[in-house]
Amino acid sequence: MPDSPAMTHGTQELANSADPGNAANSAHPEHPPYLLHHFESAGQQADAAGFAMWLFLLTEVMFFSGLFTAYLIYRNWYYRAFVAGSHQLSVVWGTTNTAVLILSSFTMAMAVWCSKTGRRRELTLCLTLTFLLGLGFLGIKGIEYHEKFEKHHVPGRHYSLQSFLYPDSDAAARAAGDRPLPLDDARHTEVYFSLYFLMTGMHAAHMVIGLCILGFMILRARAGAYTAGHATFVENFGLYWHFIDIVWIYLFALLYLISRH
Amino acid sequence: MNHISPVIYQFLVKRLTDFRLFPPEASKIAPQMDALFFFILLVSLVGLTAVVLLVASFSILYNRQRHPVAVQVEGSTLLEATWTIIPLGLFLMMFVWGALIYFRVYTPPPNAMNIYVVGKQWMWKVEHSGGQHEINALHVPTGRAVQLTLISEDVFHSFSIPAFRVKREVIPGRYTTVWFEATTPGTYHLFCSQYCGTNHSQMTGDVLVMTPEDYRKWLAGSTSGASLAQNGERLFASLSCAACHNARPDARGPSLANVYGSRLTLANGQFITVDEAYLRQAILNPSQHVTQGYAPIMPTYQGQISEEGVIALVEFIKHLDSDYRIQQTLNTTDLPPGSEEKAAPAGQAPATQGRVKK
Amino acid sequence: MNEQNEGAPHIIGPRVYVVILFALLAGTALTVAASFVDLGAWHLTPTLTISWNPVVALAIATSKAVLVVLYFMHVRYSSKLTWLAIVAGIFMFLTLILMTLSDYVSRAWGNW
Amino acid sequence: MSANTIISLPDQGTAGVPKKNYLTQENGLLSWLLTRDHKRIAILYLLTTGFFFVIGGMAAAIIRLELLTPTGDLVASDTYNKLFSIHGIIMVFFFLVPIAPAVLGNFLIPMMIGAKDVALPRINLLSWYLFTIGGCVELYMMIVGGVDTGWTFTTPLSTHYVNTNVIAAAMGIFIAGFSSILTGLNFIVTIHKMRAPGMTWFRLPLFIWSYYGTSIIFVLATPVIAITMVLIMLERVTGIGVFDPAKGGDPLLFQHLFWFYSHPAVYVMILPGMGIISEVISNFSRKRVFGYTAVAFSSVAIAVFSFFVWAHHMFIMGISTYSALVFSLFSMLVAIPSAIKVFNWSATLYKGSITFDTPMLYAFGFIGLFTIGGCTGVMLATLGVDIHVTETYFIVAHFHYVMVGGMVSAFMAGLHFWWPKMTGRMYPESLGRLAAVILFIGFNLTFFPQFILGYLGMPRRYHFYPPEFQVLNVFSTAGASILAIGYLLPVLYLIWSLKYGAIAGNNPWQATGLEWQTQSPPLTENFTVMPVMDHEAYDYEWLERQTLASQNLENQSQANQSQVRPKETEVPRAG
Repeated sequence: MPDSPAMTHGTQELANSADPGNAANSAHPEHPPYLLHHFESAGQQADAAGFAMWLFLLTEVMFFSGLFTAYLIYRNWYYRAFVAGSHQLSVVWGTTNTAVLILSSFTMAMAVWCSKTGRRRELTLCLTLTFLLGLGFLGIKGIEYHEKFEKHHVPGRHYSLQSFLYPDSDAAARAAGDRPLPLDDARHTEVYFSLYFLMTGMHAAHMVIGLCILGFMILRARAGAYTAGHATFVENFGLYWHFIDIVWIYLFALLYLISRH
Repeated sequence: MNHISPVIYQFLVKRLTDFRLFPPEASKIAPQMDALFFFILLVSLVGLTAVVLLVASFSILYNRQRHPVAVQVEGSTLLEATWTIIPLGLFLMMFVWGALIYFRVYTPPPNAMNIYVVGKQWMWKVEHSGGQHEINALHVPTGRAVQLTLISEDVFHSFSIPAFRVKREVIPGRYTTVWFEATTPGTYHLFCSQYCGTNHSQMTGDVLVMTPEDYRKWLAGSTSGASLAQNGERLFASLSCAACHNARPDARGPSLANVYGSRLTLANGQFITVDEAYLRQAILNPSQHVTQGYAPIMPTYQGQISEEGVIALVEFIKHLDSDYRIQQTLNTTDLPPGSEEKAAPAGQAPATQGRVKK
Repeated sequence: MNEQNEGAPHIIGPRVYVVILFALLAGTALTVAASFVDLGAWHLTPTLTISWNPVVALAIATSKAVLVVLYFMHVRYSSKLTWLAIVAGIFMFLTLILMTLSDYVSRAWGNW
Repeated sequence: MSANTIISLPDQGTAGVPKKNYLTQENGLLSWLLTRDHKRIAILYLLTTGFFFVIGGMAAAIIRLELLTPTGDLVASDTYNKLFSIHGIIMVFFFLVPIAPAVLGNFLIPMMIGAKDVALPRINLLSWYLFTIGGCVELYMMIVGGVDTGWTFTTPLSTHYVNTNVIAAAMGIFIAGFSSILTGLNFIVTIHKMRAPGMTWFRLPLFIWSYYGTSIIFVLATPVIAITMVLIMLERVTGIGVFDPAKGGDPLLFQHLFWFYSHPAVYVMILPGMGIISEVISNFSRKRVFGYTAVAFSSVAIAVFSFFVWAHHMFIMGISTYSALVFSLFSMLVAIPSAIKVFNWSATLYKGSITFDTPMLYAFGFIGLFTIGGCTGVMLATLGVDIHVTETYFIVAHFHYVMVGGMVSAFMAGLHFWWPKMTGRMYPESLGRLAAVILFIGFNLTFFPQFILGYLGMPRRYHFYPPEFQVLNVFSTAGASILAIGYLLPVLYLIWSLKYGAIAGNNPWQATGLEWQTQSPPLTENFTVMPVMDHEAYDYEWLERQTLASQNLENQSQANQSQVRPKETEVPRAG
């Protein structure tokens, strides 16, 4: 979880700008309790927080773009290795996970709506559902990782070429109708799995951070923090969550579905 | 003087004698590159002088004592356009000029003699096609285009000869090339200019430029017995390459005679021109480069042959001009030593085929 | 200058969200289905072939992403500044990828 | 609300620095460590970057001493390599990148646009902590043995061939990278959302424009170095093969990703300097910057174009020659906005009323050094010449001219210019001028010989070198010792001035920026009354009118004490 410090705190700030506890203690009607001292109006504050979140997502795009560049180059160089590597992934798990993440995105969008319309109980429900779906996603990811670990498909010293040199010995490769790869091609599957673990790992790290914040949000939502007319934090977290969803949509297409025909 | 201070004495006498401000121009490209450099230098000096003159004269004319109240001037589109377009024009000129030289330096002429350079931490290994090996030294003749084919065994290095104004990164896993034509006999510096680890600064050597006469003598005197191509032939035989690349009608691999320089159709329908880089890739990553009509059955030789071995093989295949020679290797797994013509003028591409053919 | 869209916050209702959810799920099904069909390739030049499968997969992924951005992330009703940020992001993303690829594509050493 | 509510006169007569200001508002270490005040955070940054500058500078001093002789007499090769690696890493990531944005930007951006603080003050503090943590990781790296990859971390050297603390070094850069990202993000949001009424985009000081460009680079480029550092760390730890040629990876991909950040980062190191110079030149020639719009747009143009030129660091590295063409062309184009700026600064002096205070001398130094740095940059961007001069001392001289000659001169100009605002006290003027001259001379003596060395072919990062290069190296080392005095002197007199400097007053330079229309040092909230911008930037006539009006009113009100002052003429004074 390399970018966790910035991530958590980064979103924390946006959280705190919505945090009534830290706000200026002004009783003036034009000064809602959540308005920080240096802003002129709540609108300005929400605008600034929203824009900051978008800029943060911009940096996230650039963060992933390095990996996508690497992916694109090596996929073109080592296409056969990438195909064989992707055949080791389970489309069923992948599709399930995509659906799970899309559903969680939906519940998150609903949560934002609940927050904006002041429905506290529904908000808590939506956030909890999002949390559970996110956990489910990570669980499935864990199962997939475990499988790779068992088959020695984790790049590094224990990496095994068995499934690619002798596809008949491997159920997944047999099912996909793989033919044995020559040694040099088979070696390049390690590049595929490096990228697979990097990209899904970075994505999972973002999920974990998101789940931590979600847990915190559920507690605060139960206390009614986000249904009192100030939905900025839920909204901004929603942006983050949807961004994770979008990254996965691409990862799914690029890593799982390289060539199934 | 010596008794005053040995350090100062040494500094003054020894260092100042070989003190220079400009490197020697010892290759054909050097004056061309210097011309461009001086052009940019001139433009820069004019620009710098203009700026300095403007700043200085305004500072004198409009200082507070002389000019107590500033006159507000908003700006001028005409002036902005002037100092956008003039630099733009100059920069484009430099760009085109520079690009021409760049392409010249990195596009070897077809008749260049080839010398292989292998970089490793922290030495240069030079291989002439006549089989002459050198460490941290490079002998080249004047008046001949010399192409260097460079590869690294470990990390990035950079092969730099300041007197020739050429430099090329030496990369692991890939051939890079650079060429020059030396003009002035002498000894010049050879540097590794890409930081490559602890003894980076000792990865240096000498480039010895000789007259063609001297060079021929040197070649004759320092050959190691077998030419690169002959070493390659031996490797070719011992690796049993000819088991498949035997040019028979039922061969499992394509015939390699005259393959160098030809245009191949690959299994994926792409075309490729066979050069040293391709040959190297085809040995180490064969399944990436399967020739059309053949199955991807060739094993990879990565980790089995050293870079020098690959160079020898490449050199052998390069100079292979008949199927006969390959079939010979099926019978002779080893060559009788001393049977080859020593001191064959290395790099003369057409002539070397004769060498291989005996 | 401060783009404030607080005056009339456009709240997208659950109905839209449900529609988008099903569109996304349908897109997922479609992209999986498409990957099991060989869609052929387009031989542009002897050295350049574009196979349709990844193109279709990326097109579907992109339309899914666009739906998420426009509706789940409310960008359809957001200020110009948000649009600008997104465009800048996509632009730099493509700059990194395309300009790096410009090197790899035109390298003459045969891996492409 | 009229604008003259925010005007106050230089009150040289009143003795003492205002009692109530951001420095004295709260006391105690905790009030500093938990502050959200952008000005205090700027001071924190000043202290930390200053600390790292000392470390980097000491490494440089040993390197220069070592290079006095052509053989390695002073330190072993291994140590030498660690020294220049540490010098590079510290100076680039922990001094040059944060110095101008994080110190002067943090201090000035909110005040210049008339805001009470940056948009996200807590994030601002967080980014200082991330920076400090990153710096501590680097310190740890140095203590446990250093790193010898150079600041460029060339693969596969850094991933497979050295056994020094690459992971710690990369981790420090990774963490500090997030500090840059958050700072840039904060500035962009602040500039977009926090401007005072009337502060339209084209009334912004040019300082803000150049910091806006800087922030764009921070936000868009830094994440790429973050992921690259992650890849380096993972490649070392787990042995994945993304950059390892032995496993089929391409080490040039690392170069692409690394320079995608590190080239724009070079503009992070010069753009803020350009903003500072615009302010200083305008102020000390009492003139609006010539061609405001052109200078403003050239800042953004530099920021945008800087993303299309990165592969000019790789011309000889075996990238495609055709691709090199594209990158060279863009590199030529990025030089144009810089040329525009230099000419506009020169033209600003025309018909001005110029004084030669310390900041102005530094600014002149900047123009000269930056022009040399820029011209040699064009040589490096030219494909043919680059082959010969890249990877030599020529390039070392070039980027020191831009980054040290340019940026540090600019930073010194800015530090002197805003020192009265930051501390309420003036620095000693004559010493200041002396230091500026020493810096300029010392700098040229140090780095000009390196151009010649480079053209002679002396490669960079050489511990041993052929003896014929010794003379020039001796010159360079001699210059470095003068340069060291040029750095040391300001440190001494600036510290001295904290206690003994003359009282500055609100606006000692009679400058027009909003930051000068409040007390010095400012209050925590910057302004007592929300400022309104009703004039263009650098409108010195406006300032004169205001001064005159206030003086008249003051005289009037002194004449009839009994009369109640009209509300608009209230002068916010120190509490």
